[in-house]
Parts: sequence; C-alpha cells; structure tokens
Amino acid sequence: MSENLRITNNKFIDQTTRISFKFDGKTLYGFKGDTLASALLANNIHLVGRSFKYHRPRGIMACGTEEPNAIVQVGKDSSMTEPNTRATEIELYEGLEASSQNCWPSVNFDIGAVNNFFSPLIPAAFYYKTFMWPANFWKLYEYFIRKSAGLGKSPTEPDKDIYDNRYLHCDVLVVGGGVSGIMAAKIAAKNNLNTLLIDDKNTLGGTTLFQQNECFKINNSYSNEWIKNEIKTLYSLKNLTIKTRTSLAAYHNYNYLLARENLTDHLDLKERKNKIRQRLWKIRAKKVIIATGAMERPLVFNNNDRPGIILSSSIKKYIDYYGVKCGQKISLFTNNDSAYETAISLNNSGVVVNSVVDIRDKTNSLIVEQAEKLGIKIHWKSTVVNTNGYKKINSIEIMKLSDDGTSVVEKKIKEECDCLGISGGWTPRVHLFTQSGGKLKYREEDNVFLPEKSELDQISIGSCNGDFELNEVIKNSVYSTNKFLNVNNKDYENLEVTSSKEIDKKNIWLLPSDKPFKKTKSFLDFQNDSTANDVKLALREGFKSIEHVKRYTTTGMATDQGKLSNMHALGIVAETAGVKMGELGTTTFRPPYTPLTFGAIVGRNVGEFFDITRNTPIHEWHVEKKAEFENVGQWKRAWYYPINNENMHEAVQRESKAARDSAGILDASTLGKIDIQGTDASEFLNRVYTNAWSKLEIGKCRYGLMLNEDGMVYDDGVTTRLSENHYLMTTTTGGAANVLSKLEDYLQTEWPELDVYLTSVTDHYGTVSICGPNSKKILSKIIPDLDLSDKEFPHMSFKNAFINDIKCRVMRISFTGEHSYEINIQSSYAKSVWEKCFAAGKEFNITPYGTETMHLLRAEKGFIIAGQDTDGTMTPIDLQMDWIISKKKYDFIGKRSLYRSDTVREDRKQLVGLLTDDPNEILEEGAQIVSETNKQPIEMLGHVTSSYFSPNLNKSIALAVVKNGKKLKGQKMFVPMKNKTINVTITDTVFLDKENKRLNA
Amino acid sequence: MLNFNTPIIDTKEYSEIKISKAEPILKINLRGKNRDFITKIGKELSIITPVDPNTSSSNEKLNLLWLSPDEWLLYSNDIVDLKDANFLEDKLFNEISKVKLGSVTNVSDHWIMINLKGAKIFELLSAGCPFNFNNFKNSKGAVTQTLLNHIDVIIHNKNINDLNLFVRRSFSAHLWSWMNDSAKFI
Amino acid sequence: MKNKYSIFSLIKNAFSYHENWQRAWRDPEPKKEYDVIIIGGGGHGLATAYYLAKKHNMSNIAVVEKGWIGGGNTGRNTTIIRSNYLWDASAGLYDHALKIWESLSQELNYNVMFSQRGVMNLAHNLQDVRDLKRRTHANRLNGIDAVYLNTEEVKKFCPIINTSPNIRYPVLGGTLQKRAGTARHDAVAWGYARGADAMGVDIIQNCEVKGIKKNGDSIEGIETTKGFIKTKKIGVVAAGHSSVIASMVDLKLPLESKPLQALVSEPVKPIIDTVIMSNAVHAYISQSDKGELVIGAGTDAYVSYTQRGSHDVVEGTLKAILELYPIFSRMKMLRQWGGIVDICPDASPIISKTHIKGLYFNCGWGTGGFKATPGSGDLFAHTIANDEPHKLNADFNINRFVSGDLVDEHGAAAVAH
Amino acid sequence: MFLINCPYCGERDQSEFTAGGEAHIVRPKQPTELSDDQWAEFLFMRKNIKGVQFERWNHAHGCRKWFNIVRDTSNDKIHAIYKMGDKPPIK
Repeated sequence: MSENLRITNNKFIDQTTRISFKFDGKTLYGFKGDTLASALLANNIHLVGRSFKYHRPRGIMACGTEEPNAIVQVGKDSSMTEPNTRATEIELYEGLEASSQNCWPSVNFDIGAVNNFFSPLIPAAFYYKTFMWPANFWKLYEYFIRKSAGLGKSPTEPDKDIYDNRYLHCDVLVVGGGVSGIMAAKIAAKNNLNTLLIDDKNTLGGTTLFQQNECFKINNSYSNEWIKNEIKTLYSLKNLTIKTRTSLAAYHNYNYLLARENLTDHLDLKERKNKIRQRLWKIRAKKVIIATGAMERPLVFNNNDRPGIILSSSIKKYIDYYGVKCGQKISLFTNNDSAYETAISLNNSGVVVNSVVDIRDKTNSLIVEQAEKLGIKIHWKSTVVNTNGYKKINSIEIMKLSDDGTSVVEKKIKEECDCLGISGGWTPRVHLFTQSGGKLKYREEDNVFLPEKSELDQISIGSCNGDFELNEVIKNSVYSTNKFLNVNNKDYENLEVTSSKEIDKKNIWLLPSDKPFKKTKSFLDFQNDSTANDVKLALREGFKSIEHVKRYTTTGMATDQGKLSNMHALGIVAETAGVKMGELGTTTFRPPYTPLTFGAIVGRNVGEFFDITRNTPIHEWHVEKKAEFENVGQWKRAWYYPINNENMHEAVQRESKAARDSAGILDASTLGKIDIQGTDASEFLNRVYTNAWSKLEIGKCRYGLMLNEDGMVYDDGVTTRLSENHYLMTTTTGGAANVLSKLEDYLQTEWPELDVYLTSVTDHYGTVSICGPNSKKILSKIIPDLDLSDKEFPHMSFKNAFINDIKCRVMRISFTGEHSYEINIQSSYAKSVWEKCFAAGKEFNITPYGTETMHLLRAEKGFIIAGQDTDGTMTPIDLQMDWIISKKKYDFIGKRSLYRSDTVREDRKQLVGLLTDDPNEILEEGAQIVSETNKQPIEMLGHVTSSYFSPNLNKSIALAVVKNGKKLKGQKMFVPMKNKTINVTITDTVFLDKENKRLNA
Repeated sequence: MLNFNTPIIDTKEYSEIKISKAEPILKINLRGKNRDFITKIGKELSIITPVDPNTSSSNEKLNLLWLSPDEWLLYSNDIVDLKDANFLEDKLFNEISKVKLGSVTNVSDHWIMINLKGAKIFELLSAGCPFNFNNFKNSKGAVTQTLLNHIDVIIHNKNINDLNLFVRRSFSAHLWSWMNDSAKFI
Repeated sequence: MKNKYSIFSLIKNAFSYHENWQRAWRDPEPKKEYDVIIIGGGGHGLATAYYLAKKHNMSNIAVVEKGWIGGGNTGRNTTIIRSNYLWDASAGLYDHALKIWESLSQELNYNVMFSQRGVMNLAHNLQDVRDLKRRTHANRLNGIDAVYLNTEEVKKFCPIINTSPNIRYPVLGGTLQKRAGTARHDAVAWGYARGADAMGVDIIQNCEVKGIKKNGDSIEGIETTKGFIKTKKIGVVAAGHSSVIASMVDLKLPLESKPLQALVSEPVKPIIDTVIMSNAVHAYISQSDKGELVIGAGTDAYVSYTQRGSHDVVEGTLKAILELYPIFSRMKMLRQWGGIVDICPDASPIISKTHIKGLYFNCGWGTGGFKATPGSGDLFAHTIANDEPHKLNADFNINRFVSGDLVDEHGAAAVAH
Repeated sequence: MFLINCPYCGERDQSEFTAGGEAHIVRPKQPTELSDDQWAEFLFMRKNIKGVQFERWNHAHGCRKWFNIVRDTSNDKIHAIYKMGDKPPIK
C-alpha cells in the first residue's frame, strides 16, 4: 500500500480488527466492517474487471446493489465458489478469496481486450448479421462465442451450504431502513401493529447514518445523530421485528413477498459450519410500506467507463462510512446538488477536490454556497467531454456547454485527477412497486418515474416516492404512513428540519463532446458494453419500442438488470424519436430485485426432502428383506426381492413361478381405498362406473372401470358392498388422490342431491394379498374359524373376520388369476399380519413378490394396468371390455363420448395379445408394430404396452394396442427394432387359464 | 397376538420444541349434513358438535374437530386400545350411518397423531406451512387443515404451545424426518 | 432485398460508423384494404406473412400487432426446438419445422442462431422408460433421429447430471435427438419481419384489434385502434389472446390461457452444452450463448392474462433443477417472467379453418410453440392461401374436438415443451 | 400466490387450493340427446375470458369444498367468492 487512503477518525469501521483477504491471488488487508470494494479501494485498487464485450478495463463504480462492474468470483473451492458477486456487497471476512472475471490471463493483461480494437466491427446485435456463412460453420462460431461470453464460473461440485425457507405473516412490512422506513416502522409498531422492517445492509439508517453536514439537521443536531437515537428506540419496540442483511427479492400479487436474509456470508469461514447460509422469507403482509430510497444516476459522456469513475454519492459513502479515499485528487461532475455533499465530505477529510463540473448555470442553494465557502472550484455550465487513462482515469477534459446544451463551446480545459465522481441525479427505486403490478407516472421536472396507481394495499414513501429533500421526506413520510395505517402518531410532529433546497435542475441524457458523436464511446450499460451509439443504431434500424431497443442492444440485461442504465436508455430513445418520456413507458422490472441463489429459493427441499416419500405399513419388512423398490408416484413399492445375487429377471421368474405353483404374498397397501356411505351409494356408483351396481349383493365385490367425460379409461378397481348403503372402493395406486377429488367434485357440484359421503381410508388399512393354489390353506391357518369353502366364500366376495381379536376384512379377489385373498387390516397390525402369513406359508414356500411379478402375473391373464396399457386414448371398447359397459344405464361419466364419430370407428387401436414367433424373444415395451417390412414410410399400427417372459408358459408374452386389432387375431405382424425385425402373431389377450379354473383351485 | 407398529417410535427434544408421537389414538371421521346428525353426535358422545369453522370441542375423553360444514374428526385424548375404537365405531355406525343420518368411518390408523410442545413450535411450523398462526396460536381449541412441507395436516391447538398434529400414516415418517431436520435450525 | 447482412457489409458499414444501415422493416400506416390480415406479430404470425408472400404470390398483406413484434411468447420462451413427438401427425408437423430451421438463417439472411446442440429427455420411473422407448421407436420409423440412452450414456452426454441411483427419482435413461437444439428467439421474429417487409408486407405495430366485421358468414374487415381495415381473409395467430379474438365473432375455442413461467440465471462460462428436459420432475434447462442458464418452469392451473404466475411453480422447478444438478445451488436467478400460453385439451395445436369463411386460426400451441414457428407459418400460409389445409396440418383442425379424433400428446406423456 | 377467502375456512394461501376452470358449465342432464357438436361444447369449448371470469376452485388441502370465485383474469384480482349452488353476487 503505497498511499494511505484511510482516514482514521471513522466510526463505522473497526480499525483495530485487521482482516486479510486475497484478490486475484494477492494478499491484501482491510478492516472489519469493510466491503470487498471498500477494502480494494483502500488498497488503491480500482481495476477489478473487464467488460462483457470489449473487455475494457472497469473499476468499482458504486457502493451497493447497482454496481455494474465490480463483480467477482468468490472462493476457490469447486463446490463453494460463487460467480458474479458484487464486491460492493461482500462484507469482508477472514479468508475471503476473490478474483476478477471475464479476463484472461489477468485483469491487468487481458487478451480479450483486442475486441476493443475491433469494436467498430461489432456494434449492437452484429451477431444477427454475420456468422451465416458457410452454413455449417455456425457450430464453430458458436463455440467461440459461447467461450467468450459468460462472466464467472459455475461451481462444479454440489453446494455444501444449507438454505432454508420460512413463512411470515405480518400486519405491516416496511422495506428499507433509511430515514423514512425507520419512521414508518416506529409508527406502525407503536400502534400495536405486528411490524417487520427489513434492510439489505448490515445496519439500519441508510445514507442518513453518515450524513454529518450543516445543511441537514434535525432538531438542531446533525441528522446522523438524530437517526442513531431513532434506531436505538426501534430496537426496544415490542411489535417490531427487524431483519438486516435481508433483501426484498420479489413483490408478488396479494402482498406476497420474498425476502432473502443473509446469515453467514459475512462470517469468518470457520464460524459458518452447520448454519443456514441464506433464508428465504415468504412474507404475507396485510400492508406494505416501500421505503427503498433512490439510487444515483451516472452521466453519459465520452469514455465515461474508466476505472476511477465512481458515482459521487458512493465516493461520499466510501469516505464518510468506510473512511476510504477513492483518490487523492478528485474531480466531480454533476447536474445536481448532491455532488456538493461529496465535495464537502472529501474536503473535510482532507482530500483534494480539484473542481466540480456542473452542467447547470450558477445556482446558489445552501449546500453549493457552503462548498464555495470552502473554496471548492466550480465549472458552471460545463461538461466533461472526454476522460483519459487506460486502466485508471488520469485526467478529464472540460468544455463549456452551448446554451441549448447540445454542443460544446470555448476552449478545452484539461484537469488531472485520479478519480472522477459523477452524479446524474436520482432515480427512485420503484422496482418493487412495479413488480407488484403498480403503474408509474413520469415527473418532467426532475425526470423521474414515480409510483402512481397500485391495486394492492401498499404505499411508497421517501425518495422512492420522489421526495428528495430531507424536510419533505420526513414530513411526507410521516403523513402518508399515518394515513395509510389509519393512525394518528404524533412522534414526529414538531421536528425542526434543516435542509438544503435544490433550486435548479437540468438534465442532458447524452452529453455532447467536441468529437463527432459517432466517434465517441458513451456507455449506458457498463456491464454489457452498450453505448449511446448502439441505442441510436437500433433506432435507425427500426427498433422503435423500448423493449426492442433493450433486446437489440442488450441494454439493461446484465446482472444489474439496468439499474444504472435504464433511465438514460429511455431518455436517449425518447429524445431521438421525439417522444415524451412519459409516453414511451418503461421496460418491465422483473423479479428478483437482486439476483437470488437457487439454493435460497429451494431451501431445505433438497436431497431426501426433494419430494415426499410415502411408505406402506409393511415397508420395513421389505427393507429388511433387501427388496428393490420402485417409485410409484410418491410411494416406495417393493419391486422385486432378489436373493443370492439374482438380477431382476431371475428374481421375477422365481417369484412368478412360486406364486402360481404354490403361494405368493404381495403388499397391496398402496391401492387407494375410499369408504362410501349413504342411501344413494349404489346410484352414485352407477353414475361413476361404466357397469351397473344396484344389484350387487351385500358381501360381494365387483370390478369397475371409470372413464373421463371424454370416454377414455381413467381408473379401475374392485369395489365391495359392505352393507346396504356402505361400499369400499379401491382405486389404482397412482390414481387414488385424483379419483377421490374427482368424485367429490361430482358430488358437490353436479349431484348435490345424492346422499353419499366419501372418506379416504387408504392409510387406515394395510393390505396383504396372498395368492396361489395354497393360499386357502395358509389363510385357514391364520383365521381358522372362517369357512373358506367356495360356497360360503366364493370368488368376488368378502368376509369380516378377526385375527387375534383384531377386526379385519378379507376379500376373495384376484389380480393374478390365482385363488387369492386380500386381507385389509388396520395399518398398525399390517406388518404383523404379513409376518404371520409369511410364517404360516413357510411350509408352502410362500414367496414375497413385488410389483414387477404382479405385472407379469396379471399380463398372463390379460388384465390391464390403467396407465400402462392405456394412455388416455383408450376406451373400454378399445380394450375389448365391451362387457363392462352397461347397456341399460341411461348415463355414466364418459358415456356420451363413446358415441362420437371417432370413438365409434371400428378400426381404432385395440388391445390384443402378441406372441413372438421365437418364444424366447422378449419384446421391448414401447416397440412399434407394423404389417409390412419393406415399405417406406411404414405405417405404425400400434405398440407393445406390456411384455414379459412367462415362466409359467415358458414363452414370451405381450399385450399391445393395434389398429383394428380385434379383427386381426391370428395375423402375422412385425416389430421392427433398430437392428432386426421380430415376427409376431396377434392373439387373444388371455394367455393362461382361459377357463379361469385356477381361481377356484 | 398381533404386534402393534407405528412408523414413528420416539420423542425428540430441541431447544423449546418437543415433538412426540402419540399412538394408538382413536380417530373417527364423521360426516353428515342435517341438524339431526349434529344433535345425535352430541348426544352419543356427550359433546357439543362444533359448527363454527376452525373450532373444536372437547370433553374428558374426546375431542371433536370441525373439518368442513359436513365433516368432523373425533379423537381420543389418551392412548386407547384400538378395539375400543372399533366398538365406538360400530356403535356410532349403527346410530348414524345405519339410520341414514350420515357416515361414520374409523380412521384411527389413517392418521398418525404427533404432539408438539414448546415456545418455538410455531417457528417450526412456519418453516413449511403457509398458514397464518398469529391468531391461531392464542385461540385454544382452534383447528386448521393446511399443508406442512407440502403434506396435508390437521392441527389442533390443545393449549398454549401445545398442539396435536395429524398426518396421514404413509406420509408420517417423511414428515417426522422433515420436522426433526427443521427443528435443528430453529 | 434490402442491404444484405454479412461480415462484408459489417466491415463496409464500420467505415461509416454504422450510420448507413437501412431499417430492418418499415413502420407503415395501415392501408384501406389488404388481401390477408394476420392478427398477431409474433414469430408464427410473421412467418405466416412471410410464407404467404414468398410461396403464394401474395403481397398485399398486413400483420397487425397490439404491442411490439415478438413481444409475446416468442420473446418469452425457453427456445427449445425438437421434433421427437410420438404421433405421426405431430412428428410430421414438428419435423417439417425442424427441417426449415436447419437453413433458416441463410433463407432469411438473418442469423437466428439455430444451434443443434441436441435435446435430451430423461426418464425417472418405469412408465417414463416405456413412454420414451415407445416414442423413440416411433421416431425412428418416422425418420426422426432420436435414440434411447441408458443412464451411463446420459451421463456421458451431459456429465453434470446427477445420475446417482440414490436420488429420490434416479435417472433411468433418456432419449436424445441430436438435430434438436435452441435458437435465438428475438432473431426469429426480427428475421421474419425483415424478410416479410422486404416483400411488401406491412407490419403495423401498436395496433390493437377491437372487433371483426362480418357479413353473414363472411369476413369484411377488422376494427383496430388505427381504424377500420378491410379484408376478406384473417389469420389469427394471437396465442394466449386467441379466445379474446374469437369472442369478437362469438366463437368459442377449446383453449385455456394459463401463465407459464421461465427464468434465467446470471451468465457463466459454458457448463452445459445441450438441452435437457425432465418431464417427471419438471426441469428443463439449457445454457444460452450469453451464458445464462435458461430454465423453463411449469404452468399454473388457472386462467390468467397477467403474464405472472405463482412462486410455488418456480420453486418447484428449481427444486427439480437442484435435484438433478446440485452444482447449481449457488447460481443466482437473474430474471423471471411469465407468458400466457393457450392450451388445448390434447396438448396439440389448431391450424385450421373455421365455419366463418375467411377466418383462420393458428393457436393452441401451449407451452411448446416456438419450435414449430417456421413450419407453423408455412402450413398456416398454405391453409389461408388455398382455403384448405396442407396434408401436414390436416389433423390439426378444430373439428377434432367434435369427432374425438384428438392428437393426444400429453396422454402420451410427451409434454409439449 | 393468491390469498383466497374460502367461504368455509377463511383466508388461506393459494397453495391450499386447486383451480377447477370455468364455472357454471352444467353437465347436461341428458347427454345422449345431444349432438356431437353440443357435447363437444360441454366437453372442450371454453370462454377463456380476459376480464371478469367466473370459475371453480377447491379448498383441496383444507375443507375440500368446491366453491366459485369471480376473478379478473387481466389482473388476478378476486371480486367475489360464493358457495356452490349460490347465485353469483355480481353479474
């Protein structure tokens, strides 16, 4: 550190705690309380990055969220590195490592800077006009374009940090802890409103916190003294929650807001372990008060982008808050009074202020007079026409402005400097207001967009609402807050406020130079390198709308989202096109206000919490038996149970054979179960299923098919009549929730006259299904007093029973074609019943089987699986299930759709069986079916929906849907694969036990 | 004997949060629309049927929660033998469903009840629940059905900082795990 | 033709500081009458006008646009282009478009940056696997270059995907169409606009249609904010606002307009050089040439014309992104936005005549219309010019909702992104 | 995220609800009497209004009741909420 750029009497930086950090590999020092930007400036480092397109050297320009240039890569660790972080927002911590981006090999010597030399060739949107020849070279061009684009580098390993979300409901949310926000929060909280105040900085107070100037006093003390006391009071208020380091990211409809709280980024690395890094607050506020302040505008003039050119108010913050001099000989360039505050602060800290270049005619507000008294030189009615210095500014060239402000006159003055502060006036931060859907109005006198109309319960106060004078900020904020909250707080009634009143305003969007305009480089968007020339080019080429200009020139689309560039782009467009600013409108401000990590949005919903996992009551048994699981919706279902290193095929073959040869046991607990009661229960079933229900005897079960109103199969399952007005419906696993809500919908909206109640009992019952020729023997061991004779307990019926005193229902139904039972018992006992069945079946080699075997067994019988053999385009007739459509019923859901011109077509795709000529060839599910092989293009007649090798038939079997399939039984077809064609024959869908003998075996 | 199983087996304590499973608890879902149904329930259970939204009523043994204009959840204060639940179910079924007043469904194992106690339980809930607890937390007996970490739950405010939360059994292990994870960061 | 764009024209213009570039398109006032008026100046509408002029010898054509051209879904989508659709009709339609994309930059003399970096669709459950295999087989037989990949091949093609078997919904496989990719959305609208303008098409911006004048069942013209314009043929290409236009002639369409959201991250150096779509967990991601991760979120279930959607949808999408790409947790969302997508019950578009003579609709593209832009414009131009559909869009008529002959692409689990 | 005042449970976050599309499309009592056109009108054709629309919502994660909402689809503002079967409070 050659120069001492720190002043020592600073109150905000802990100069006793020195912190070491690395920038571009070099070890540097700063103090606790510094940002990376302030620490770099204290080390006289301005050059921190290269611009996106021309790779021009760029320095720190601001001190907060609007920083366009100083964006750095933080951290070296491949999992923890973070690209594109604003140096102005990084609080310095021990061990911080940051580096410049978008430059190679280094920020000081960057090869990409040749682009600057070629810059005449690459105006806005040049890429649309070239790289088209030769056509197939685009891939190569694109490779280099992509390589040169992008800023920082993405991490390449998973993030180790933890993020969190939290909901918060409050009466009043105040966004921004400056002078307006502080007063508003106090008023709200003191009136018993549950209030939340957030600010993105690490401390409240805004810029007033370091405003120690004769021109700005409250009750005869400096405004910084006053605000410190206010902050102290705030922290003692009961109804008030204060969150600092919390940035409002998005303001959605219905006062739903998202705020990101930074919890660990400012801590030393070793203090961060096991702590939440960022928390996203999902805030629902009854009322919202926006007090987000304003941000300073730059000025647009030739070569306004050199390192060392900094917003004037930022220079003030660096000296007054961080105690850092941005230079030793500073010039200022302004169109308004605020640069004079900077001049005075610098002067008070012993920094040489060369001069203030002011585009206005002489003005004599309080603050200007104070500056003049201090002997600060002012160039009135002048402009900077050029700046010099490649990696850091070293001089500026000043000329007088013509009366109309469009050209420069008289002779050029060169002024040496090592820093130039610029101030183009102030832009209210209306981003959140517009995000919330609010409409803006334009105020001509000082060229600002202000909140006008909002649909939501919210107000904007302070400078984000266009109040720039301290006395007005205070008066209007208090008045508006009281009115908005419908309270009458008198805390701020008799404040005596001194404020320097700005008298003259003048604005020139694009400042003239002595050089012809076309040869100047006046930057609008510093990060994306778009210039005033680019905007004018876009307009010349017919891009009239501001959105077109923005997209064509990429102005405002960089990581700062145009915070500094939008107003000037609008101004230049309006001026060039001869339109009024107010009529031009603005581009849309889209959330988030500042970039928001994906991690914070997702919170803890990562890893095991990515999605819900549902388990059956027997789950642990399957885990113990090392079952492989299949995801079925959110359920984990046992897929197959490999033993002795079996692969899936081997396990499934074994399980399938066992189930048919002796006994198998399946966990069917995931099936949806709906308890239906009410005097109209039968009528209800008549309406929702295709078949008839009224005559189903009590104690009997029936299979039902449910359609959508469009006639397509929606769900299926067995429903049991438990008593006169009491049914138990089962649905598919995946369909359970949708079926219940669909049925509730019909009951509540279409058929409110029906006396029917539906209650989900899916989780109440565990379902143990045992099947196979020995299932009866096994069941008789478990429930010895139940008469299992076919006469007493035939297929498709149910019995109430007890297992060790615990009530259960036993259904004799079958999805495998085997003699089988389903025991429904309260879930708490399901595992125990399962184990009992397993023990009782041991002598019969009872074999647990999973979903894969279940699918195989049902396919042998030609039973469909809704969702696998159907795809939302199959009617029951297509499934060759005409028998299930009641001819007698007047109506049921979907009936009318079965009689449309397309659904009555005879040659629709229909469900058939397929056998391969080679019985060992297993078809691929999803494979297509054709009738000819040598034709191009081939007409695809259908596809394979289910396919297995059946160990019980010792051949491969498949179900398929084939156009006109019903009539094609016995026909030869082909399944063309990538490298071969498989010959198949269309068959019946039932492959095994066509006579259903096994059901009663 | 059949063994009784629950997906959640322990009690966990964190700073000002204690979460514990309470099972077996009797739970019966009651549905009906007309006055007779409401009167009958009151008479059978010696409890006032809450008809105001988001409320409940309780007696020494039972709690009756309002779930919707035609739906209530009955649950026992204490651990019961599930056979008693069946007994009560049958009784109510005969008195209500059989006589066409409404429906009675045993849901004792459909729901798992988790008890939350402590000063910070609402902070835990706010980690995954969009419901506004500001008034709820001070109204004893209040009931809400909402989502917690995307899972349907019924929450009954038993007492100050003492809640019973009902979650469907198949979701309960996941929710339990989520609650324990979140509690670590409160 | 206007001045031709090339590296040479750039060099030439550099000498005059780019002050001599011609306008990309004029800014005309509407004429009294046009042979055809296209309502909607998005990619599809501009392409329709372009092909009407180019292939059907018409020149008295206007495109009227309420706002600025390309400002609707053209400028708001995630620019995925592919043709690996299941049904023959869809495959025919989208592959027709893909073939035009392959030479579109040269055709328009405007670099639309069509980048054939491949599109991969992932499978996360067994039904996904069946569906993707079914689609791949169909694609192959339809001459579309899709292949099925196993998990290792997926990983090899895009190494940053988390293919661990231990995640909640492991990657079980995927399909890859190498000819598929992305393009620069704005450039498509601008390129077609410039091309159409050069052939005499009037592109009229800031011109909102307020009514349609009919005489019996024939079209007479449109009422706009710039006055009445006479015409006998109207092609409506108004995307989310199709129903609004239809209601002007008391026509109801099988559409619902819903918010669809998308977002981009801050730009970073190349990290992902293909397009990856995962329907089951809902994550669609690619990286733009500028370096931003471009992520498509889902639709909300309600109708809205606000161009805003719910946060839960964005959260759900990013959840899925981090499940599959945990390395992106520290990446930052730079900008999110919404579009209004017009969704048909079968997730397929309508390119069709109506019962009103001279009134044609091109709508219902839902979440995936961008990819079809050139093909859609070409076929719609054919339909308008001949008053008959081309064979490639014959199946996409309005009448299919009456007959039941739907082209059900979401039933077949191929979401139309 | 909307804040929806369920007519039974009170104000709740949108995430507790599911949207059910246009309201007052009554399922025809005698579908078999309808032509294919008429049936298609019921099945698929929607007003899809930009502006004030009547629509169905379900408090799916609360009381599970369906009800109607009057909402302006151009700004998502909810103008009225009423129970199923009730007359719309505004035209």
